Amino acid sequence: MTINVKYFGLIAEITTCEKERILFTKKNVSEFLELLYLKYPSLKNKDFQVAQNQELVSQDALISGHELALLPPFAGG
Amino acid sequence: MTINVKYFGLIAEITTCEKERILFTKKNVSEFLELLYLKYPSLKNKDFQVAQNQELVSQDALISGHELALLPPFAGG
Amino acid sequence: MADKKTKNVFKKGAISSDFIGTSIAKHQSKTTIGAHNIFLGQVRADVIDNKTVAAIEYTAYEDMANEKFHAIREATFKKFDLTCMHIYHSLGTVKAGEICLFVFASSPKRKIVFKAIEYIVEAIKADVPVFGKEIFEDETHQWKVNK
Amino acid sequence: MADKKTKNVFKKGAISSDFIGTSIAKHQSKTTIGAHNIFLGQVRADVIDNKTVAAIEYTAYEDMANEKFHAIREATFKKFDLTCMHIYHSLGTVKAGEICLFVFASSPKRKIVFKAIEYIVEAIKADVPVFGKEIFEDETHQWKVNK
Repeated sequence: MTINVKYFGLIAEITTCEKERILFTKKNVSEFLELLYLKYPSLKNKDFQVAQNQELVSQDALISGHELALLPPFAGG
Repeated sequence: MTINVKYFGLIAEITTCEKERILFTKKNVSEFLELLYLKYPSLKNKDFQVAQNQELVSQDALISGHELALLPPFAGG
Repeated sequence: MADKKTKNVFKKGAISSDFIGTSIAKHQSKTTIGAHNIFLGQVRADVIDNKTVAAIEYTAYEDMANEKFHAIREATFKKFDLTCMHIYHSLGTVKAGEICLFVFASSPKRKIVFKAIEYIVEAIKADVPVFGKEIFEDETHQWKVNK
Repeated sequence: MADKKTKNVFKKGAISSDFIGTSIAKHQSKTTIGAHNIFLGQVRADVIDNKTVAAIEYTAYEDMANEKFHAIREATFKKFDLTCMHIYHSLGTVKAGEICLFVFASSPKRKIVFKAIEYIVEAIKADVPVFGKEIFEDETHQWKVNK
């Protein structure tokens, strides 16, 4: 399947892009992240949360949505 | 001795004046108030505090200052 | 007794939104500030026994009130790490919908301004001899009491 | 899922003191309001390793952020008896001394607005995906993290 992945802040600096479409066959968030770490090794030690369809999800959540986002620590306000 | 007495809000409505000089020989606040109640009987059931020289004082405080004020409930803000 | 000069906190009539906006603008040169908290008291058109409050006419024991405002200021700076604070209170007539109290507290950090603003406002309500005559639309009145 | 329309909370660049003043003025027709509480976040010129922050450049996951702002709004109205509330947050560059967050809560009674404003601001800091790039005077940068 193909998923839209969005990157923000420090994470987008590492990926050098703000969004991309990624083709994958893995099933949950942590498996998907392993795939991303192959592409962007320096993501591995970074602090971020994952949102699926605009809701935060845990590492073992199944990927079912059309959009994932990697969110570094919030800094609003 | 003579003291300046100030009235505010509802209290000034009852006394129909905002300040006056009163000659008296009594010594503490409650004795002074007894004197005032003779002049303004309807003050007696009203809720107020007494300030002497701009500080709140209790009923048994000695009158030593040059200014007393009768302060109805505060309504600032 | 106070080590700083007692300021006159009172303003004649309502406090305008322009005055508040200008006051905010003046703080933009203070670049150690990270958080402002502003409290505004606004006159309510309360309905009491079928009569509607049209305005409050404020009076005060001004000398004592300014001393009390000053004491609140000193106590607040002792208690909280504020960069600055300002208090303005109306005297005279303030119509329903208009602003009668403006309290402005600023600090590097937000958690402090929340605590400070509540402390200041509660102290004003409790300690400062200000009196409010609620004037109804039919020109009768009653005296306001803080709760 | 939400029963009211999600509003766009974001504004391009700093939030001006004029905008805040005008917003206050608009509330003077709401005569059931007795108390307003306003929180303003201002960009600090922090000094970190001898470098001074000149500005913060804000970005956000906008769709999710607006949903979160909306959820905060709904939760706040459920929890507190507010007459109205408004949130505005900057996107893009906000210079040191300028305002990046404007939260405005109004209620008949003061005790409610103190609690509400703190609740709203803490929820924004914790829940809303906004990111801040602190740009130093020498044009290097670091990423801000809320505490």
